[in-house]
Amino acid sequence: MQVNENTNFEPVIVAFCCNWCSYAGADLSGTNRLNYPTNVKIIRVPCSCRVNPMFILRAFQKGADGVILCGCHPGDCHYTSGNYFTRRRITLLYSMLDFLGIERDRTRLEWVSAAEGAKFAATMQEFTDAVRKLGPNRRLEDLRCRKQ
Amino acid sequence: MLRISIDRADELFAAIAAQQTLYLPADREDGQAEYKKWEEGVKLSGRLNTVRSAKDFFFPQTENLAEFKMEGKKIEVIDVRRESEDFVIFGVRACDARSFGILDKVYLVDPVDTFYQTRREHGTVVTMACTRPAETCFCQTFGIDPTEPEGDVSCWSDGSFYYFKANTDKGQKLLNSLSSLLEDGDTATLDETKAKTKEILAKLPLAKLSTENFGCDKLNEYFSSAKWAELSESCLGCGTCTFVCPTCQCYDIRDFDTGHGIKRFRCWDSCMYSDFTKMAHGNPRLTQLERFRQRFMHKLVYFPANNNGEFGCVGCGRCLSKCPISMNIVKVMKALEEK
Amino acid sequence: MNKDTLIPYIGVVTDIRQDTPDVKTFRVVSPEGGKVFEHMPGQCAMLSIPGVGEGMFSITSSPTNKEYMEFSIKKCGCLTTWLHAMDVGQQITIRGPYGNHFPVETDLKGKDLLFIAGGIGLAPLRSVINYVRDKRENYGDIQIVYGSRSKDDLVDYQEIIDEWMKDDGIQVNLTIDNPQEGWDGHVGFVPNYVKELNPSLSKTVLICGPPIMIKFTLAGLKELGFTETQVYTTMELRMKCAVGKCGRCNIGNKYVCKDGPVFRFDQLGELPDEY
Amino acid sequence: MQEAMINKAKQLLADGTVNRVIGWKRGEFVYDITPAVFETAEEIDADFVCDDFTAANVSKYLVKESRKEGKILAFLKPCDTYSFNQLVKEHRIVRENVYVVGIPGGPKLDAEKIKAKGITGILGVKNENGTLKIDTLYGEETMPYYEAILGKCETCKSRKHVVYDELLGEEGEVISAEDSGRFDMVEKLENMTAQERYDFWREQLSKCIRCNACRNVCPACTCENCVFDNPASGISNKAAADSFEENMFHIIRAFHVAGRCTDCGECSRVCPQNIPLHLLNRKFIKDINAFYGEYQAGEDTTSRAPLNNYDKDDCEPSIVHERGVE
Repeated sequence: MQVNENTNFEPVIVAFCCNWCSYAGADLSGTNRLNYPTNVKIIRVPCSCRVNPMFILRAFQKGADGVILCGCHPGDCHYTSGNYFTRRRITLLYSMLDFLGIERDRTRLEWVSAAEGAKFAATMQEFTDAVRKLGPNRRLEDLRCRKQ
Repeated sequence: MLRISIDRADELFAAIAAQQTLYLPADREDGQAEYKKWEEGVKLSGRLNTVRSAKDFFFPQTENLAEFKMEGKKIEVIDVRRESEDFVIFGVRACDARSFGILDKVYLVDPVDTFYQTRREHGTVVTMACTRPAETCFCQTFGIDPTEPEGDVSCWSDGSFYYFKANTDKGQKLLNSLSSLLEDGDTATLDETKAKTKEILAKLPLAKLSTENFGCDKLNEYFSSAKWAELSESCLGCGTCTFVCPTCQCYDIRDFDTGHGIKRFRCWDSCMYSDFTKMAHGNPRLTQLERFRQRFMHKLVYFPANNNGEFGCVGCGRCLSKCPISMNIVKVMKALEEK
Repeated sequence: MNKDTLIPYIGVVTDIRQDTPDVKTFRVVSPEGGKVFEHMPGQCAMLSIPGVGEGMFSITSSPTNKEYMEFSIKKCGCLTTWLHAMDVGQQITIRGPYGNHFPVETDLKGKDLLFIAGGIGLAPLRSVINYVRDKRENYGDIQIVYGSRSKDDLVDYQEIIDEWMKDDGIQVNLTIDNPQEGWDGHVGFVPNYVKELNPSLSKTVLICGPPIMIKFTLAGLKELGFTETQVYTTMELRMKCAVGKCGRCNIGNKYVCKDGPVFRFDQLGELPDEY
Repeated sequence: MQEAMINKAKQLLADGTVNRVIGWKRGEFVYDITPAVFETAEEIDADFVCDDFTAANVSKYLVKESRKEGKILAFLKPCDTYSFNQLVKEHRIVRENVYVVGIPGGPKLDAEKIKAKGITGILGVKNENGTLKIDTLYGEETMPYYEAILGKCETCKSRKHVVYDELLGEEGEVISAEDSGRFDMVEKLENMTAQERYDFWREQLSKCIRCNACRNVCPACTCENCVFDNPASGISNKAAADSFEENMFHIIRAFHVAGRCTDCGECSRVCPQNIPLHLLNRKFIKDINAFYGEYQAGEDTTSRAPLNNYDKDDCEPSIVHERGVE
């Protein structure tokens, strides 16, 4: 595991959120005035299944230190079965990233429903803390994109 | 001739590396050799040649050309070129040494490619004569004598000594700086080694391969040859031959958006790739046949037409051993010659 | 280190003219004013928007114009779409001039000239036409045959009517592919029109347009008795470096960017048929 | 075997069953064979070869060849039949236009492995009771046969043909993972620390010259326009300008063939830099077997591929965090 290089390090977190559950969950945490870290940049996708493995890699390339994918709970997909496919796909991708020696705590998948504003905020807090501990993404980084 | 005992090779390399960066072929775990930066512990490979050619040092696979900052309607161009540092490449084979001359004919003619030029000016090439040519070698076809390699400094080995001869000012300068290590010695055993190598060279399976049926006057005959269809039939359209080739020099220029600016870089490209000549309105080389033909016509006909009959191949044999389907310039030459 | 040819200059777009529904003409000057570089008629420049792409375009303004350069560009791919979307004041990068040019000071001097263009093919010829108009005394009769799909697709129509048609000793023949309301000129394809016009064999021909038009026009000219040594054209292939090194625009032993883009048809005939 | 194949090919050509034969063509040396299509008995007599070096998998060529006029005869080794079947399943090969003759498989030899031993100037190679007698420019050399076999043959998964119209020689058996040991290296890596794994892959993938040989030879990679060649994809690249791009290309390539890769091993065979690319594919296969049940791509033409399928009780991605070594 990598040692934190900079004590003031603030990670960049990209959260892919499905439009129907997790994005609404994020909204709810906002309307409930729950705080979650400003490190999190949300990208709204129609379904968690829309997330191509390439999206996750590209997020890392362009400077993300951690990537989290949020979708409807299994069985609750707006499109019936999208998140079941997501689950297989992302399991395999995360396993491959782990195989290549990328820190496993940089990636995460969480099911967040539209009613779970509190869970969303807590998950983001937890994930951001975990990535902050890991330090900046160095193993899956594109050096050209690093700001001098 | 100036020489040094092979046992003292590390001293020699350390002395060169103390002045400038030294690169030499070193063995990799998988049984192949590649150029590595010399540091304590790196041993000169005993293999005939590296998988990647030495062209990387002058024409790297990717390099930044310029950077751009974009703000509103304004563009700022940042010239990122730097003068190259001095470096030495040790142990370049005769074929690769000749390939630099071929690359020069592309990159140093007007308008000069300054990226290439600065590396060429600052690089000193120390060649190493071959003693164990392989079955895939055919440098003799292109008039190269692997026992008398070109380069700034020529180097020979007889198994116990390295012998040196400077061919250029740059090479002489390098040898002068090493004078405390080098001693004068007779070349009797070296001459023996050379003679033995020459015997093997005469016996090489491709020793008889000749270029007499190739060159500028063959353009129309070979271009429209019916053989291309058969030859290119199983070509995968990959770039292996191009990228291991010491003389392939085509490149692509691309932009990369870093999120805070644009980096314009160039990288190796291959005429074997389907998008090489693709334009918005079509592609003049539609199938693999045309792309395959282009690569070999360029080396055997077009390049000589522009360069006083010099061919765009040095017979290093890399494509012979590396092509996934074992289709290569030797098979092409032999097929085209068949009536 | 000397300036490398691959590193571009900055150009500022000072005027954008919508010529046809898909062709715009861009006026480019250097940020300090004036032309970025000098050129000869038929030569090209590499224009680029960093991050979008770089492409070779022929310079459509005449070298005799000392204030600016112009480029007539048809919306076709990624880069050209971006160029069409930009506003006046936008900076672009530009490098050049590249390639050879029409032999206006040598072989064409003193000759009667026949220009044949189709569609956006007028772009490279416009540079020559205006050059020749400005040095009128050096050349003989001038005839321009220009055709397009419709009246709206005639590039530089205003300039043709306002300037070229009013010049003495210049004969302009326009044609469009299909009849159209408000058009009382000739209707028909360029190759047939050229044959109908039956130009005198003394003329030297400069031709540019879609490959299919060039092919049939050339055949027609040969029927009329023209020889290949009398006909010049200008070509285009994919380019990256524009200096004969990247290997893309290679036809036989020639590079279109360096040895071309202007070729005489007898020279083209010696090259393999791969363009 | 070569003779039986030549006779079979000539017979099928003569009786009109097929009008072409895809096989391997003799080269300049003993080892440099080229996949080729033969149209006449004369061509077959002159150049057809099937020996210890004919390792190339010809299945992918059948994507194009099976769309041409007439039927083609293909000689397929057991491993090739898996690729063939998978392509039939994906509707890439027109099955009716191919006459498949199953032939015994390897182990095949790897000339690179002989050269890596320092044996160069190879003029001839003969197998005598498990010892290779190699005639070279520098005299005769010997080495054990098993040390020169191709990486993909060392961990052979099956000697059984999953599809054929006719069989030459005897049918073999599927070899279990335990017996073939094909996941051993993957397991070894899994048991390393993350840092060790990272270092291992960095060393391997940094050798990549992006020649695309692995992609172009892969029978599972049959996209008309690869995402890495498509300028509109935003990630098209010709050369890895950064280590990230090296990783990305190989991750995405392996991912794209996950569940469809039959583990034919061609990617590693053709890699000019000897990168063990098959390990990436095998990692996916091993994970799929562990998470979603045993699955062998190409074994049949009807089952759903694991990534086109799901189960309501599938494991969560967090399983990655719970297993193995960090």
